[in-house]
Amino acid sequence: MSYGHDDHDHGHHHQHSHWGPHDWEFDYGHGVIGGAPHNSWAPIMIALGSSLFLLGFTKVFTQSWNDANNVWDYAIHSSQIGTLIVGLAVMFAGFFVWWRQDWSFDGTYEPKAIGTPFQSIDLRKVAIWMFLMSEMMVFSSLFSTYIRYRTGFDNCIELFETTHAAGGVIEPGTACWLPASYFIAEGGYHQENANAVLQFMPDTLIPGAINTFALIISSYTIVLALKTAKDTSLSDAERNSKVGKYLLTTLALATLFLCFKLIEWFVGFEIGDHDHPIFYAPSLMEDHFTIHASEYTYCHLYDEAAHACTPGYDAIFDIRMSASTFYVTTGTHGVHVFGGMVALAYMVLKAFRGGYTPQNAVSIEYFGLYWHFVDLVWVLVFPAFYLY
Amino acid sequence: MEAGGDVFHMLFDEWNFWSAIVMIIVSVWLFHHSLKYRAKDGKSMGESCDEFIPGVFPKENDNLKMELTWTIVPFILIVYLTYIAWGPLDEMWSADPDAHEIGVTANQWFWDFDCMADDPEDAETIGQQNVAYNDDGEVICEISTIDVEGETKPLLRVKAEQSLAFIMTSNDVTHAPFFLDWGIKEDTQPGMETRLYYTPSVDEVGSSLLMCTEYCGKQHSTMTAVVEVFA
Amino acid sequence: MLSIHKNRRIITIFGLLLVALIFAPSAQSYPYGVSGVQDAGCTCHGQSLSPDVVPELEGLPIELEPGGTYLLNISFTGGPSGENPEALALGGFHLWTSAGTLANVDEMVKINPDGSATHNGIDATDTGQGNDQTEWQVEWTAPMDGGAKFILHTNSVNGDGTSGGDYYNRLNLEIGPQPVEQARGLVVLASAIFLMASITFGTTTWVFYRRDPGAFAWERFWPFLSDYLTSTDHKKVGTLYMVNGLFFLGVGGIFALIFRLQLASPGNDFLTQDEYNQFFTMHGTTMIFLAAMPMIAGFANWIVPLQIGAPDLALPRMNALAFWLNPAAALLIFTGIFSGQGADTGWTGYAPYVVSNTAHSGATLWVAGQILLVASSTVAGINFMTTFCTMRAPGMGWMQMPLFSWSMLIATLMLFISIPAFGIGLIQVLLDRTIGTVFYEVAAGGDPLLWSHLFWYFGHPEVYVVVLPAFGVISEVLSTSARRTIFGYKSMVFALAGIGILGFIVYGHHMFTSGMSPVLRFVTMLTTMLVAVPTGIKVFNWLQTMHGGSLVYRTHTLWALGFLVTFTLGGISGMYFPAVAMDLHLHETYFVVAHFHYVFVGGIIFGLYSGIYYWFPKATGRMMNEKVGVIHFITGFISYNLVFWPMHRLGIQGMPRRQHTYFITTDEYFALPAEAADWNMLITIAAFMFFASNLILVYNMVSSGLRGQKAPSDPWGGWSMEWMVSSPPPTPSHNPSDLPVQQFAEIHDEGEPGLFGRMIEWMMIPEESHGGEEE
Amino acid sequence: MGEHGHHTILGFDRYAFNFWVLMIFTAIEVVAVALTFSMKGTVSMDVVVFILVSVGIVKGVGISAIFMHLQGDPDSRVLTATALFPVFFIVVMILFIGLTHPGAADTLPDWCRPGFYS
Repeated sequence: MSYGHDDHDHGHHHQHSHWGPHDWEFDYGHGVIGGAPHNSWAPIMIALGSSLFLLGFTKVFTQSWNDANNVWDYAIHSSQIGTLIVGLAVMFAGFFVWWRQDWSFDGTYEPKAIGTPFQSIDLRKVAIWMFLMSEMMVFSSLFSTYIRYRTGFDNCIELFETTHAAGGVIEPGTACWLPASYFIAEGGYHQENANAVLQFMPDTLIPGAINTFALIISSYTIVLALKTAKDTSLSDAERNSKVGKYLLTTLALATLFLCFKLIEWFVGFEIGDHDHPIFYAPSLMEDHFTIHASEYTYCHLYDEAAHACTPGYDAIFDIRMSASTFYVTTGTHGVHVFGGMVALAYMVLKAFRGGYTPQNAVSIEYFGLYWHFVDLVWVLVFPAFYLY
Repeated sequence: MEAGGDVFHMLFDEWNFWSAIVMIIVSVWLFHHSLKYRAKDGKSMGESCDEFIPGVFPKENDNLKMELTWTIVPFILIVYLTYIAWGPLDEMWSADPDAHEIGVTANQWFWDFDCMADDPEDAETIGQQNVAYNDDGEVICEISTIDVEGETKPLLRVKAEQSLAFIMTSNDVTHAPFFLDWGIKEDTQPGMETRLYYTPSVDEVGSSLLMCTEYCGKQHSTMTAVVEVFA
Repeated sequence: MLSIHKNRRIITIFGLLLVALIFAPSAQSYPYGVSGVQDAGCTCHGQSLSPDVVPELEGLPIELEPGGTYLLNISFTGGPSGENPEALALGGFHLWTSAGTLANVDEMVKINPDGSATHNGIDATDTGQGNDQTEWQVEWTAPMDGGAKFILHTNSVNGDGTSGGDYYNRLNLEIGPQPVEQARGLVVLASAIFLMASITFGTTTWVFYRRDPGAFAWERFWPFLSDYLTSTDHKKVGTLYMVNGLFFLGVGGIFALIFRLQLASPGNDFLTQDEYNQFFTMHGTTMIFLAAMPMIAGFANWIVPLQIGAPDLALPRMNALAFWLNPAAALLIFTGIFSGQGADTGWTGYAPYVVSNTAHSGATLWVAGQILLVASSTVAGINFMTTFCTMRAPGMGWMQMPLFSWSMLIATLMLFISIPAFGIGLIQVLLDRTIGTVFYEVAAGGDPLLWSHLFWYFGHPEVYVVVLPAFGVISEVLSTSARRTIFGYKSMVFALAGIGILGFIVYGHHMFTSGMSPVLRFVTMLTTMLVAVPTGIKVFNWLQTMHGGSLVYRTHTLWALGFLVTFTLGGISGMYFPAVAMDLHLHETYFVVAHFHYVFVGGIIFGLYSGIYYWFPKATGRMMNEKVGVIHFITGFISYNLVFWPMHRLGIQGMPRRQHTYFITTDEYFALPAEAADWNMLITIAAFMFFASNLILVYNMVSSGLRGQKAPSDPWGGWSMEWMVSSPPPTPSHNPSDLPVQQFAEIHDEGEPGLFGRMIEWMMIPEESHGGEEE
Repeated sequence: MGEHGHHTILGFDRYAFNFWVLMIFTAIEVVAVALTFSMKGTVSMDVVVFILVSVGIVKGVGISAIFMHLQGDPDSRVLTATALFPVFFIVVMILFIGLTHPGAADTLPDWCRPGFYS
């Protein structure tokens, strides 16, 4: 209830379009340009959109309690997808408004820090670093959960070996930790028929490795995009196209990363016909490494001839915990890659439209910081989840 | 009977004493300063007031000696109090090898005690009746039922002077038995075993209500039992 | 001005969204809820109730004999049942009784967990399972005293295996003396919140009208409102935060009043256990997340840019996004409360209860709502940290920032570092409850302590985040009222930093009895003892500030002195918990409730009230009414202490918290002494008085906001930069082209910086020359 | 930041150098693990863990120092300080939450007990 007199008609004097210019170029008249409020529908749309999205998410995945065998029945009620789609639509409309207002920004008024210690550093660069500090805490929480559970559980393979050696019987459904690296780095129990060119490496590890290389190359192309954007020796047209192309390669590599990850999870890779494939990496779903795998039949010794597990060398384990931590941690990283892709799409458009002049190149650096951070997280997640 | 065991009351009196001292110091200091340095007519400036001008960082007003004193003195008090609080930890957390184990299993909204009789044939396992004896044949732990506000609840009877080790777990969610008269409680975590060691003394003879003190759902408040210490 | 052309586009967008929402099939509403269907509780196959289905319930006596058992025959006639010869099923029934117990005599009937009886047909195609007949038998034992109410639903099924074409009807029966019809807790809550919403909307319209009644026109109301909905100005967003915070303070207060009625006397049954559990959960969540944090964000938004000489916050639109995520989250947090299925997990939402099937279904959306709050706090954190680090006025070094800004800086830093842990815990619970991950599924090896750790890693810094701004307000108010610089500015800043660091390593004291590893219990016992020292330094510095000053008694000074008394009491009662031996008795009792209400209400709410009275003239340009303010203080302070001081005594006597009823000593067992019932009655009465006294503040703000006398730009004679600009401040607050330069009353030449100073210099001052050494 | 002077390492352009370092180390990592699993039992897991950890640290320092301009820029020192600020809180989180699973330690070590000293 601000009771001041209704300050002067809040019209924007010379503003050419409702959607721009950027926040920070607000003309108070008599030549004073500065950062000032500029009404935007984006915040309220993004907020309501995310609220509707979460409402929709919980409706789609409502689970019911199965009284008979005392367990949750997980179901996907795809009929309830309506609210979720509306939520995403409103949220995306909010982002659209947000970026439309940023579209015309050409770096003329890049705010700089006033006070020490960040003297004359770009203000939005400090903002990105604050955001990365918060992201560090997000991923360290995920890692703490992973370390706590991994050190708390005993490894399924060792458990099987010790009880088998001692002649004991493993009670079906015991909870133990079967790391994702058993399926990926070791290729699971049917490793023999993976006749990769490299012989010593199972096919299942190759998509993960390609993903890691893809992210590193995309980090490099972002750096090159930044260098070319700052390169004053190039002509505008040439620079726009080169920066655009570098950003496009980064976007392509990021899409490749996400596609490989989703294929690795759900679909699986198979080249050549089924019985003697040239390249065969079954998906984790196919290997039954899922968050609902409470009765996973682990096969310690696979009898190649009989195409079955040698009797007495199999056990039924509950490996849902290792699956949950794997999917949630790599999934959160995947969401961050997806977020980067959405921003990259906007930047590619802006680059080809000539938005990134040497004066405005610094906003590529802001995205570069975020992207290198996402790559840095993958540098830690990849060995922890895929290789160990 | 009084809520809280002797360890609690020993510490509680100590804490009350020091809290009273700190509160007296603060109150006297507060009322003296807020009354003595009152602005007489709301406008006059005291002799050592500072001139405030908007936008001008005022003169410094600190005295290192005083600030050091009210950092060091509370620190010393804290160290002393920590030392006292450290004492009872030993007997609270050390497992007494010849303590008699009593199993406490919490379920959603009822308690399930088990006297873990030393040799099984002694324990007549007819319904709730579960008794344990010590070496010279005296009953040291017995379970039966009692009526609490219209509902039948389990009654755990233990012998005074008998050192007890409660082995606690839960079948569904977190609960926590609160032995009101002994002043101790510990959560029963599902999938985990937590322990409580206590030896009821002779003057704790009598029965007290055991309540659930970790929120566990709908009937969290009526999930009670009665613990009776007999001579 | 938004032209009509643009208006139409926005109206079409929102119209489209509403239509889409209507078509999106809405959540299936649970049978029990505000509409009183709770007693019937049957989602019958048929959608339509038809009079030609006639349910009958025979076997009830005329004269009810307490405790007697009766054999009841349930049957129905009419409807499509029996017409089609090879019907798979003929019908079903659902019988609910308000008292006594139902038991089945044959396996054609089954008893549900809530005591009601239904036919034993698993699904429609099941034959010989109790749903292929039209009469059933059930045994009912009468209660020992009072009568009972029966609600019978019978469903006549055409047996085609689908739910179409079936009809049902309902029969109400009463026997014996009926208890007087009570107002149901949910109905009271719904009407109270509806009242609060209409008051807020009514006040907004009335304020808009009173601003200049002459120019009042409904078309100009939308631009006034849309200016706020789309505003990114830190002052308007600050006002939105304050309105949001005060509104939810009222709603949280209503939750408290309703369950205080329930606790007024032992064995009370004004609220059912389910309703009580929902109310104390919603009271906690609303008060901390939707009342205290938004009010603090409101102060931060209003005062921080003005105090550090910045035109606005670093990222204005992110600022608005951070605010709008709060009401969006409130929508989700409150879903389910009216359907009787709101979250009932306590504000801490301990696993595995929060992921168990016995928890209410509303808990999923309650968790989803809190994830939005985590997003809002992260965005606000980024915004404020950047503003503090980069946009301080020229000449204002770190050690020249006013103490309110310092407290906001440390509070934002703590919130911003600790909240991702809470966010990850919430996401784990949300995924456990929706797609079926097993983070807290005990059967799959889930560890309930992981949630406690993640929650309290955030929880304890959170309570410091909420109390530090109140410290900042008190430092400003006491220094200006006593007309003396704050005593020991440097030690105050280092005390804030000390609280900031220690706040992260003490959270274990919430989990002393939870089976956490003993090493951690021992470590956190030591660090929790230590955390009292910095807070003690601050309290002593405040007291010494008044030395030699000339204390000007205004309402904000009264509230500040009130704060000193209550917060010190709260801090001292908090020191009882680090001693683990004492914590084993005091944990989860009303002593804990007393402690944190003394620190929350006595600390934060009193501090924020002092801030409201102190900065209201600056924000609105109108002085507040001092007389009404003093009345508000006196009634508030007295009723506050009456409510929360007796809780210490109840806690020592062992009254557990979060319990629907409490037990008084009888001759069979020792429990709470008889006096506990009287203390609880006193607490309930005083709680109503405290709620009323808060309404005085609302009246004072609204009336003096419109008719208060004009306020000068520096009404109280403060020194910090917000008193340099006019009140209400212009937009942008400080002109970006000539920002105010920080002056100094006394120039003390900084000697050659010592080792520590040189290290800070090396790190903090960017190297000018680019020819940096080759690596 | 088209600064001159120190944007080369060992003669190569620093970004290209860093890029190739990252590529090579990732290859080492993947090959090491693949070899260990395919020749079961010959190489113990601790060697693999050691390789993974050391390669991870090298790659992490490489990315943050060079790609994220935390080294060699006028503002890099204060940004390094900002980047390293949460390390204290991360260490506290890893110690308090990561390494204290229920079975880890269920009794207080003797030197923590008053009985030990009296």
